[in-house]
Amino acid sequence: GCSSSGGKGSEDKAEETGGGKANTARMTIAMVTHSGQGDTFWDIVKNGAEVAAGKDNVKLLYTNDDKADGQAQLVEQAVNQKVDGIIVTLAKPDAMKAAVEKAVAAGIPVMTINSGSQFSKEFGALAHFGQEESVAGEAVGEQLNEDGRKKAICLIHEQGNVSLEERCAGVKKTFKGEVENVQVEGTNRPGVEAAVEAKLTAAKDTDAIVALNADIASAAAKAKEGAGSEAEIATFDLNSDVVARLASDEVAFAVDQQPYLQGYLAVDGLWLHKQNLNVIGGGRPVLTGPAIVTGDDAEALKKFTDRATR
Amino acid sequence: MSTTLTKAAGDERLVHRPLAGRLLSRPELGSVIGAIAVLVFFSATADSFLSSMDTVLYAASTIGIMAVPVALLMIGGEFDLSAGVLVTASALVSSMVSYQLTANVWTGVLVSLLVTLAIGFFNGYLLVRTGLPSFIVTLGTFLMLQGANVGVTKLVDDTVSTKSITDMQGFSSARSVFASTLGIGSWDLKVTILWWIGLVALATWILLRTRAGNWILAVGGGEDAARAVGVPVHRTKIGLYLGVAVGAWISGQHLLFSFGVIQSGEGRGLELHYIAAAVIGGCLLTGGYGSAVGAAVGAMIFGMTKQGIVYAQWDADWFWFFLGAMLLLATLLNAWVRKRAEAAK
Amino acid sequence: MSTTLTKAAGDERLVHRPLAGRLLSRPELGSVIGAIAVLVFFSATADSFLSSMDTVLYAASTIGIMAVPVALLMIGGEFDLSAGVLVTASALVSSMVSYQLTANVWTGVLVSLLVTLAIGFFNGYLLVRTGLPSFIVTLGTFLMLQGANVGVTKLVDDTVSTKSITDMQGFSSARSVFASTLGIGSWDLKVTILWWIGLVALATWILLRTRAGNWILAVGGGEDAARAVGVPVHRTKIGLYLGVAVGAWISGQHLLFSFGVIQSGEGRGLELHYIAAAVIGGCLLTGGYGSAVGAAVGAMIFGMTKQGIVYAQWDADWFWFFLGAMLLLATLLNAWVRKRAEAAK
Amino acid sequence: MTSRPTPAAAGAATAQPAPLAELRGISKFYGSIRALEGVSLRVDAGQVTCVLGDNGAGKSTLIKIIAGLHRHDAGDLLIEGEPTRLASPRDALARGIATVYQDLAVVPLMPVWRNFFLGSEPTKGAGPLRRMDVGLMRATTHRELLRMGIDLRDVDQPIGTLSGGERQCVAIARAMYFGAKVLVLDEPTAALGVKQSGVVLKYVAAARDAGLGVVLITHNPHHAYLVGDRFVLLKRGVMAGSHARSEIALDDLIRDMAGGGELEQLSHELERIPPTEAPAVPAARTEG
Amino acid sequence: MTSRPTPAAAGAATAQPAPLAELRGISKFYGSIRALEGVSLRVDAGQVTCVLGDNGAGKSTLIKIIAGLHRHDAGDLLIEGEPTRLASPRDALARGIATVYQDLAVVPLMPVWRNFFLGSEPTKGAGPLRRMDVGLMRATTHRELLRMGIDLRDVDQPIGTLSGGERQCVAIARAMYFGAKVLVLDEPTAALGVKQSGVVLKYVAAARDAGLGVVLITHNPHHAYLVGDRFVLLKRGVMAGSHARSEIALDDLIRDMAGGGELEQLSHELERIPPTEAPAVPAARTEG
Ligand SMILES: Nc1ncnc2c1ncn2[C@@H]1O[C@H](COP(=O)(O)OP(=O)(O)OP(=O)(O)O)[C@@H](O)[C@H]1O
Ligand SMILES: Nc1ncnc2c1ncn2[C@@H]1O[C@H](COP(=O)(O)OP(=O)(O)OP(=O)(O)O)[C@@H](O)[C@H]1O
Ligand SMILES: [Mg+2]
Ligand SMILES: [Mg+2]
Repeated sequence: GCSSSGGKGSEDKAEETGGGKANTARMTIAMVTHSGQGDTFWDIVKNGAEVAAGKDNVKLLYTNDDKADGQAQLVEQAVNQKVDGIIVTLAKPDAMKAAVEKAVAAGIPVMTINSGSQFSKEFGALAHFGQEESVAGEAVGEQLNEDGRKKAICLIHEQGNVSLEERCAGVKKTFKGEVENVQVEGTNRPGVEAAVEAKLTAAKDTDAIVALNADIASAAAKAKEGAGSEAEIATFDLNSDVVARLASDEVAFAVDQQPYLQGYLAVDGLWLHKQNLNVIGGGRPVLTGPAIVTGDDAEALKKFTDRATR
Repeated sequence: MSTTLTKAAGDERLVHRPLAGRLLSRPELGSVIGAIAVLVFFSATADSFLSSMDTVLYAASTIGIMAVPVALLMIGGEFDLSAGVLVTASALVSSMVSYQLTANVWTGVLVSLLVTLAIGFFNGYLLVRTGLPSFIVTLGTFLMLQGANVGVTKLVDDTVSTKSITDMQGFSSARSVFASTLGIGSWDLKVTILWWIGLVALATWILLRTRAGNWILAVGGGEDAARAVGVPVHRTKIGLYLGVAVGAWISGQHLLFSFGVIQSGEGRGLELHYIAAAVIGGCLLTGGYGSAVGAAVGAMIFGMTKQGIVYAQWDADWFWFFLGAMLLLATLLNAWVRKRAEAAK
Repeated sequence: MSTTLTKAAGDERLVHRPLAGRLLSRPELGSVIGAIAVLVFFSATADSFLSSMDTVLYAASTIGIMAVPVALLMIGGEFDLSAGVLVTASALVSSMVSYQLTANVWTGVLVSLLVTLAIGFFNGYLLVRTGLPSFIVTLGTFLMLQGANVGVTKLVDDTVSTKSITDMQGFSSARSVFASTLGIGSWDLKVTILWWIGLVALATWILLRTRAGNWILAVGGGEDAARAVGVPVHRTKIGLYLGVAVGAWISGQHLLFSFGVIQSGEGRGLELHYIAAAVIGGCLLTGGYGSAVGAAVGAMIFGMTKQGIVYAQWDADWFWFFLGAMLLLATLLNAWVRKRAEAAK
Repeated sequence: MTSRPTPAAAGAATAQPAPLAELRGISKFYGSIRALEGVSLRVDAGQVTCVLGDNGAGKSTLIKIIAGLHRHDAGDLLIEGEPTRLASPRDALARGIATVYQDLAVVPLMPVWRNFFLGSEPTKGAGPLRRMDVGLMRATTHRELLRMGIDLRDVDQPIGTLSGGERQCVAIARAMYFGAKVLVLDEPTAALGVKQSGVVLKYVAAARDAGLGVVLITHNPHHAYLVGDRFVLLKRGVMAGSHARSEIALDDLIRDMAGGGELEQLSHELERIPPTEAPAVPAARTEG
Repeated sequence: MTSRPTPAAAGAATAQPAPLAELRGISKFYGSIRALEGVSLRVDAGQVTCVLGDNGAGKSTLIKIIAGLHRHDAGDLLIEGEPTRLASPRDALARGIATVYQDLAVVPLMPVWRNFFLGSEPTKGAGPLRRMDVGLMRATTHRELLRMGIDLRDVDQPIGTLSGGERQCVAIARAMYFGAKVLVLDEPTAALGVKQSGVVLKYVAAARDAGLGVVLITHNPHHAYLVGDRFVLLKRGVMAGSHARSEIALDDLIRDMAGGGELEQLSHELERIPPTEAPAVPAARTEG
């Protein structure tokens, strides 16, 4: 039978983004990230890059590897493929150094995105679009102070991931209360839910939960319900579920670093550089965040999160 | 079960052996010792551990629902690396079908059952047709599914996670079947625990009391010998993969109906947990020996340890270290107790 | 190697069999067919594939250095789930020792060798002492190492990655040993390729020509029979784990000296790639059969496929799907060719 | 079933009913190894066909073809007169051919009773409650083994912990119990004690008398001569002779089995050594 | 090595030199199963000790204790007069005890020549170049098997693809080749053809004559009587007798092996059936 509610039938027909298309010569740009498989955040980055690529008549080669040596190899492969520009993330700067320098030496313009702004210039990249993980973390800490919270837990969903550790470290730095890290398994949401529920039961005085991505935030919200805790939930990044939960106040606020912009601007930046030798930001890092999103913004954002552009 | 027949009781070649010793020689009951040790340990070190047994049981059940069919498969001598991502695939299918067709979610649930069974059949059929080792066949499907989960979701839903179906027709009835919570006393028991117990009972029945069970033990313990006496080896193996598919379907539906949204990259790595639970519970990796109850106890040990470490509030950086050490200790203890029991009797 | 002895050549019970057929029946040469197919396929579909063979070889060598000892271990009938994180552990130890003691990095490299060997010994010793299956023992060390890697790094260095040691004494000489690049024509060959070839040659020599090799084949193919005729089963197994440790040490040092910094959370999941390379190359998961060259060819197939998909510019969302499908096809092709060869001979 | 001759008919008539199973010019290769070439054999109802031959002559290969375990590469396999290709042992079992293999007998980790009934488990109950009749299975296993002189302590013992001969007895008792039309036995008495061997030979005789066709492989010419009606000799994969019982004497059979004339000398030599030597030292060989 | 008696000494002197190996009141339990209780046995140089008994009597268990594969639970094991606990088969081999097991013979996937030398591989070269002497190993394997009447096509064949008897011959040839002081053979001739059995018995006689102590397990009383000097009878795990060759006749031995008087009848019955029946139908049993 048919569902009378929800589903595709209830979707607004989203208006097509992008109108015209540049008539400049076709160029090929490789984008190499340290994303894992099927990650919402990186999907948004990629969407931004694709829209810019479509507009600028660019062929975009997106690849990703969450292991340092794998990502470095991908950059070298891009160099071998003689692309016209490379966009790379610097989450593991030391590991990427040699590969990026090789690209620069080969005369390929490089843009860096996401974290690692302090290394961008040193490695010879043209520009950097992103947000420092620790800065974003600090923003969360400050917001929690404002909300009068005393004890927070920070959910690390991938052990040993530098960016996640930096986010928690940032929270710790500005938050006046106590912060404790909790390891959860990012690929196992029932497991996340059970672990967070356990932590909330064991440490009853916890009054804030910091999730480091949107999917973990949903699991944390369920765990909070299960444990009957009053803790407020803060999260990094957005998805439709988090936006819905923002609207219903289940999630207090989210830190958005506007990943769409990182992808979009990097591609556009390379195009501009080729066409006009422009450098966005004049060589200094361009920050795309952190922006704090609360329930008030939720209504307006819903449409975009559904399309995976916010 | 393990009483001897008729006159054998008076056989001078049989040394008397107390009940405890006999019980301990059963694969599942041996591992119970390990489970009890973990339980006692965490009850003593973690305050809220005992009172939060409902969460612990929930964590155990989400592993256990898959550990049971995976254990049967292992007893049948095969391996399934694709089990973890199959759960995600199953959830994705029902979510996408329901959403895209704007149909009652039960339609999606049924289509998902068919698709999941088809993937299980593909695994089994490829295995018996090609004679390749199951490790390589299911590694192939594991990688393919991992890619297809993301690729298809992007293709269909434009994002890497599915659209929410919480507001669709049938959702609440499906949720009550796959993801409801039953309040019993101060405990909030998840319905997955019932599914789990049901699966354990069913698998035990199959293994101990049906012809299929006899065949499973035989193809795992000696495939050539089994074939030689007329056991339908191929059908048995395909059946085992279908069993894993059913488990994945239940787990997948639980995932979908407890969260409403599915992340397409989830599930990777969980296959190892299922296999580990089965092995901790006494299943032989090489096949031919093990039990469903054992797998359930293994899942219980796994679940208790994972939760217990959090309740005990040990340093999170060392979480995996403690988990590994506890699992090893529990299994060692169990092996040691069994050896003692054998020697003492 | 596979010529028959003296008068057997004229035996009326032997059908004449052409060289090609005989070659194909060797475990490693069968899988070469699969490798050639992958090579031809990507040379045709991906422009820069052939001209970038150096990168492809590099990718294959990083898997291959571990795949070879892991293959020996598998031939010896055991499993190592901790191989992936052991690589990281090995790199972490030398980095931290050098940095914290402000010593010549070679000190760190040596200490790391000892520590890595100690962990390998721990695996092997626990296995033979307790009689637990290697799956559960190495799952334990896998989890423990995974936790300890991060835990210790955070304890010592305060972050989850180590401090850079690129400016320390001995770094450049160590780099030239473990991570240098040799320009040959237009190709930049990484030194890991040499290490890889060396390990394959060494492992082949051990397996085919030494007593230890005979024992490895025997403990994997029939542990009880081997013990009964006096093979030192325990020593052999411990030795195999030490071999894996040596491989992990080389890989770990390469990782460290090519980047100067180590991410403590990496390495998980790679053990599966090593095992897969060995299995694709014809090693039996149940032990007793396989070859080091086969494992190398398996690593080559793995490396070529991973790189080829990128060069062919296929959609990254479907990366894992293509990888799985290609691996499966290559192994199927190889199995099929072998069957044909057997039947036609 | 229709044309199956009764033992009486088989004994009385010289007109040939279709044999229960027949091999015509069978060849079998393992890769480049020729195991059998052009071997023919017929299994008649109420007759025991003995297959004799040296080690590696191809006897087991031959019976594996009748049992459906291997496919032959050339020649014809006829079952009750019809040319057939057996797809699997299950197929052969369904046509009433029960086999005791030389080295594929049992699943070591499984209890004795499960092994005994493996592949032909009796059930009770119906629908979802259909289950193995465990009581019957245990009782039958214990009884049938007792009849062969094996008094099991516990039918729940994993069969791998039985002694070699006990294990062999389980395989034989199983085949006897399920044997329908053709009984194929590959060296059944090799691991058995004197008493158990006697029981097995009695069983073979009884099966023959009940009208079954029996194929018996053995290295013991005395055993073969005791129950055999026809003796087929294999040598290095080809047929070296086929004799009815009436055409051959025990001594000739022994000589044939030992590889012919050139070997007679060896066996004589051996038979002589101990007797001549024994008297020389026995005085010294008193008990300590 | 020092006190090892030469065959001549063993034969000539009534003064007892320490036996090569001796079991005194040995017991062995597998979990709750009693396999042996209070069994004694001595292995003297230049003598063949036969262990006889029904299936499941505990014969294999007994020799596994001598071979170092199992540890006994009670009693003493003496090697050359010294009380010993063998840690492993390797230990036993180092003391010159070579064994052919009933069911633990070989590693199926390994080539024949690797199996033959497994655990005692000859090497050449020194230091890092020390390697197995593959040429010698292959040649020796082929030659030794040929001497037993097994003409292998290819010593590179995985041993699992050999026939049952061929496999057994490899195990026997290996033990014979390496046998140092004590040779333990568990049903060596069970799977062998007439010719190969003859060869093995000749080998046993030769080993005895060379001053080795031999323990032979067999179900064939003829074989046992041909070479045995002393017969130890086991019954359901306990000793049922121990006789020097001079004290027992072949017929008594057969009766003892078949389980004593109450069984005589059965064996008679069987021996009678075919002869009486055979003449009744032979005319009908002409060749087809
Ligand atoms: N590992 C084991 N666990 C339990 N019981 C065992 C084990 N091995 C042997 N047995 C039992 O011990 C008894 C003696 O076995 P053993 O193999 O020594 O007999 P055997 O005299 O060699 O018989 P056969 O002539 O059939 O080879 C048997 O009844 C057997 O069931
Ligand atoms: N799977 C196989 N692959 C290759 N060769 C084989 C295989 N099985 C058997 N052979 C060979 O075929 C020949 C016949 O073997 P088979 O087992 O039929 O002999 P057999 O007559 O039963 O001998 P035995 O009396 O020793 O049991 C042997 O020489 C053996 O080496
Ligand atoms: Mg045979
Ligand atoms: Mg025995």
